[in-house]
Amino acid sequence: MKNELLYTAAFDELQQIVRDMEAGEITVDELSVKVKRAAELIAICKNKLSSTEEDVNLILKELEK
Amino acid sequence: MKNELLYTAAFDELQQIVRDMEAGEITVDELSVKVKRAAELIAICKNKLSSTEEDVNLILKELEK
Amino acid sequence: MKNELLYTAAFDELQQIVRDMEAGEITVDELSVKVKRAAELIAICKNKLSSTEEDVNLILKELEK
Amino acid sequence: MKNELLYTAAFDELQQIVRDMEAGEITVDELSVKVKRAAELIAICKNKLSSTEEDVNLILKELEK
Amino acid sequence: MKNELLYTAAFDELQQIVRDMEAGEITVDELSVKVKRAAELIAICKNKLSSTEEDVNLILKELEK
Amino acid sequence: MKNELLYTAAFDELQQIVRDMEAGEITVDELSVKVKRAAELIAICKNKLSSTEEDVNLILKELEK
Amino acid sequence: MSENRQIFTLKQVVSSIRKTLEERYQQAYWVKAEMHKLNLYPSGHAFPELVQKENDKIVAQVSGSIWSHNFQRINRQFMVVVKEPLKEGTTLLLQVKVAFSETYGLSLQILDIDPNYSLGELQRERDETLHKLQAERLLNRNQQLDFPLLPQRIAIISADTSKGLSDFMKVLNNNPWNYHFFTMLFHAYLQGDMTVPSIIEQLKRIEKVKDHFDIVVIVRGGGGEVGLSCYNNYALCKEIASFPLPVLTGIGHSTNMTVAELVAFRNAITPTELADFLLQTFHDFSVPVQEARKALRTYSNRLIEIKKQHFNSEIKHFKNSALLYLNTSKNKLVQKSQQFNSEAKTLILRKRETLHFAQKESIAHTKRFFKVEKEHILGFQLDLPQKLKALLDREKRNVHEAESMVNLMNPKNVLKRGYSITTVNGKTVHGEMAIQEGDYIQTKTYDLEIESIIQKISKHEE
Repeated sequence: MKNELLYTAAFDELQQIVRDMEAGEITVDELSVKVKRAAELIAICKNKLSSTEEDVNLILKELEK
Repeated sequence: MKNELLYTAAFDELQQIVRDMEAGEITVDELSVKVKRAAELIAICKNKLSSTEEDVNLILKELEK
Repeated sequence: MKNELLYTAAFDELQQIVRDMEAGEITVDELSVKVKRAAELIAICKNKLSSTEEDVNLILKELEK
Repeated sequence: MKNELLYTAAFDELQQIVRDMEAGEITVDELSVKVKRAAELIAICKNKLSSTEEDVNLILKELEK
Repeated sequence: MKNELLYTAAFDELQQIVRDMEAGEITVDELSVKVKRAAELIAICKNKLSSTEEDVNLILKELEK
Repeated sequence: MKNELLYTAAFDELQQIVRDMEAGEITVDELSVKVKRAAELIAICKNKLSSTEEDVNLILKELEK
Repeated sequence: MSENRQIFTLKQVVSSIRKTLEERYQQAYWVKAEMHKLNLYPSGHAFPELVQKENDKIVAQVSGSIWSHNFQRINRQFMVVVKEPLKEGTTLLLQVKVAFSETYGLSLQILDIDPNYSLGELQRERDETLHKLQAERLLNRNQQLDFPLLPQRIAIISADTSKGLSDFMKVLNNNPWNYHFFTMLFHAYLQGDMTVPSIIEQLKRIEKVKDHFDIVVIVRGGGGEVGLSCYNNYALCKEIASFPLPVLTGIGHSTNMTVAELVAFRNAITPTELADFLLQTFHDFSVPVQEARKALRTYSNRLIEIKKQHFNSEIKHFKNSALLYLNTSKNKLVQKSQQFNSEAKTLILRKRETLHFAQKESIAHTKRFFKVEKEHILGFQLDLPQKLKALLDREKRNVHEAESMVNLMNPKNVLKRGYSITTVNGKTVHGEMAIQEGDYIQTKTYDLEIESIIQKISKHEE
């Protein structure tokens, strides 16, 4: 399921959450849910980045041969 | 039961009470009743905040891993 | 298939990818696809160059007979 | 067909290719075509030269009798 | 036919061919034709020289009787 | 009269031929013709040295006129 | 006629004349005179007629006498010095003595004749002929004729008894080279007074048939040095000089060339020499013809040899040029294809570098891209706790504020500061309430409950 969410979407959602938080548009009631979501998104992005980097490094390594 | 009342509702009610009190629209007779209610609401909010903070800290801690 | 793509087209596409990457106009989601494509294009170009070079060497060898 | 192209025309075409290459006016795609063409032209010229040389040697040998 | 071409004309033509060849004014395409022609001219000249020598010797022998 | 002219002309012509030949001014083409002609001229000259056609009686007759 | 005339005898008169003359002319004189006639007598004495002419008219005339012994001496001297005998019609320088004989009358006795004067006279005649011919531009006329290449047909003027003629013919006819001559003799006197007219006559005859002859020769032999003065004769010399054929002379003497010899086309000292000259002209013709044959062989061999050399060197040249041309063409082709190769390689190398650069760039961009992206994420990760804390703190502050407010408003806390609440029947007292003086009121303080009765009610301003 996680990988199906695109990095861009995850990143955008994450950014929105942070922006909302900054703007105080998040109620305390929502907060822990949102934080949980943010953590999730961060994890998704991180994963995506790592897996992409691995892929790319593999390709690049292949290229430099 | 306490937890069922949302922080937002509790805080709003509390704020209404504070506003009423400030406006002096509360009789001395009602006052103590309101004060009692306010104290209740404050407790609810405080609880909610503490629990949320705990939750969030947990998530963040998890994130930093 | 690969050899059917002309060097010029391949190189132009590669350059466009490099430019896009430089301008930050590529998302992480696209990245590995783009890098994969770039690697492909580089390989195409390299192959083309090598085969052309081989041809050239062959001519010289042929001539020295 | 090959032998129908005159040496002069073949050599001139070869020279033009070299000049274009010097001027850097050739793409890699053209290059491989040009390389192939140059090989053809060189072969034509070589054949023509060899056959001419044979002719000449034959005549010269005939002369020494 | 051969003997109808005068020695002088044949020799001049031969010389012209040699000069052209030396000056590089002959293309490779023309070369074998020119060389063939030169061989013809050489044969004409040779024949003419020997027949003249024979004629002259005959006349002189006749004269000394 | 005629004969005198003939031998004088023959002598001159012979001498001219010899001079031309000495100067090497005769082409191969002319040579056998010239030598043939020279042989003829030599015969004319030699003949002249050992014969005349004059008749004493004829002269005497003419003197009596 | 007078009476006292004196009569002399002829002898008396003639003797008187002789006496007078002998007295008057005692010595000998040198006299210049033309000897018109010699009148040589068999006795050996000569009685020449001496004249002086002016414009061909005799203006003086006298007889002379030469005694035999004088005549012989004089003649010997002439032959030695002048190479001519005494000749009639010539002017002489005479040593004379005037002689008068009673019987023969006046005469000049000739004692001597100066041969040197005669020699001079001959010389003068010769010079005169030369001058005349020169004036008429005839001197070189004969010599200017074209000499035939082969003087083969010869008209000979000679005497058939002449030794010179036989010498001449012998040389011509016995030549070992088989040269053939055609000769015809035209007889003439070669000496004496007949010489001039006879030669002139024969020349005129020859002229009639000149087409049959190449040259005329005048041949005289054995005459020695004497009697040649006729060959200085103007008429003869003019004839020779203007003759249409070359006239060659061979009159057999070696000194004092005569005018005839001078104006002749050619003069030979002797007939033999003349014949040799003619043979030489045949040689001059024959030798080149003979040599032409040799030359023909030599030169044609040389010519053919040279042409062969030219030809062979041209063949060599041709071979070299053809091979050189081929070689040059090959080198050009090799050079061009090497150039092609190096250009192609350079081009490929350049393209490779460009490609390599693009590759490096793409790697660099990729790496940077990841870095940036990671930083973004890390940024979020770092921001999040702060943002949360801020949010929670703000919320906490809000709650705290409300709490403070509520605490402030709490009646317990108000009473603590000395305030009290007055109630009537459990209700807080205010203006609209129907209270009276005397009603019971309850007062509540922080720690007491007081019950009192109203004594007076009034309103205060605020």
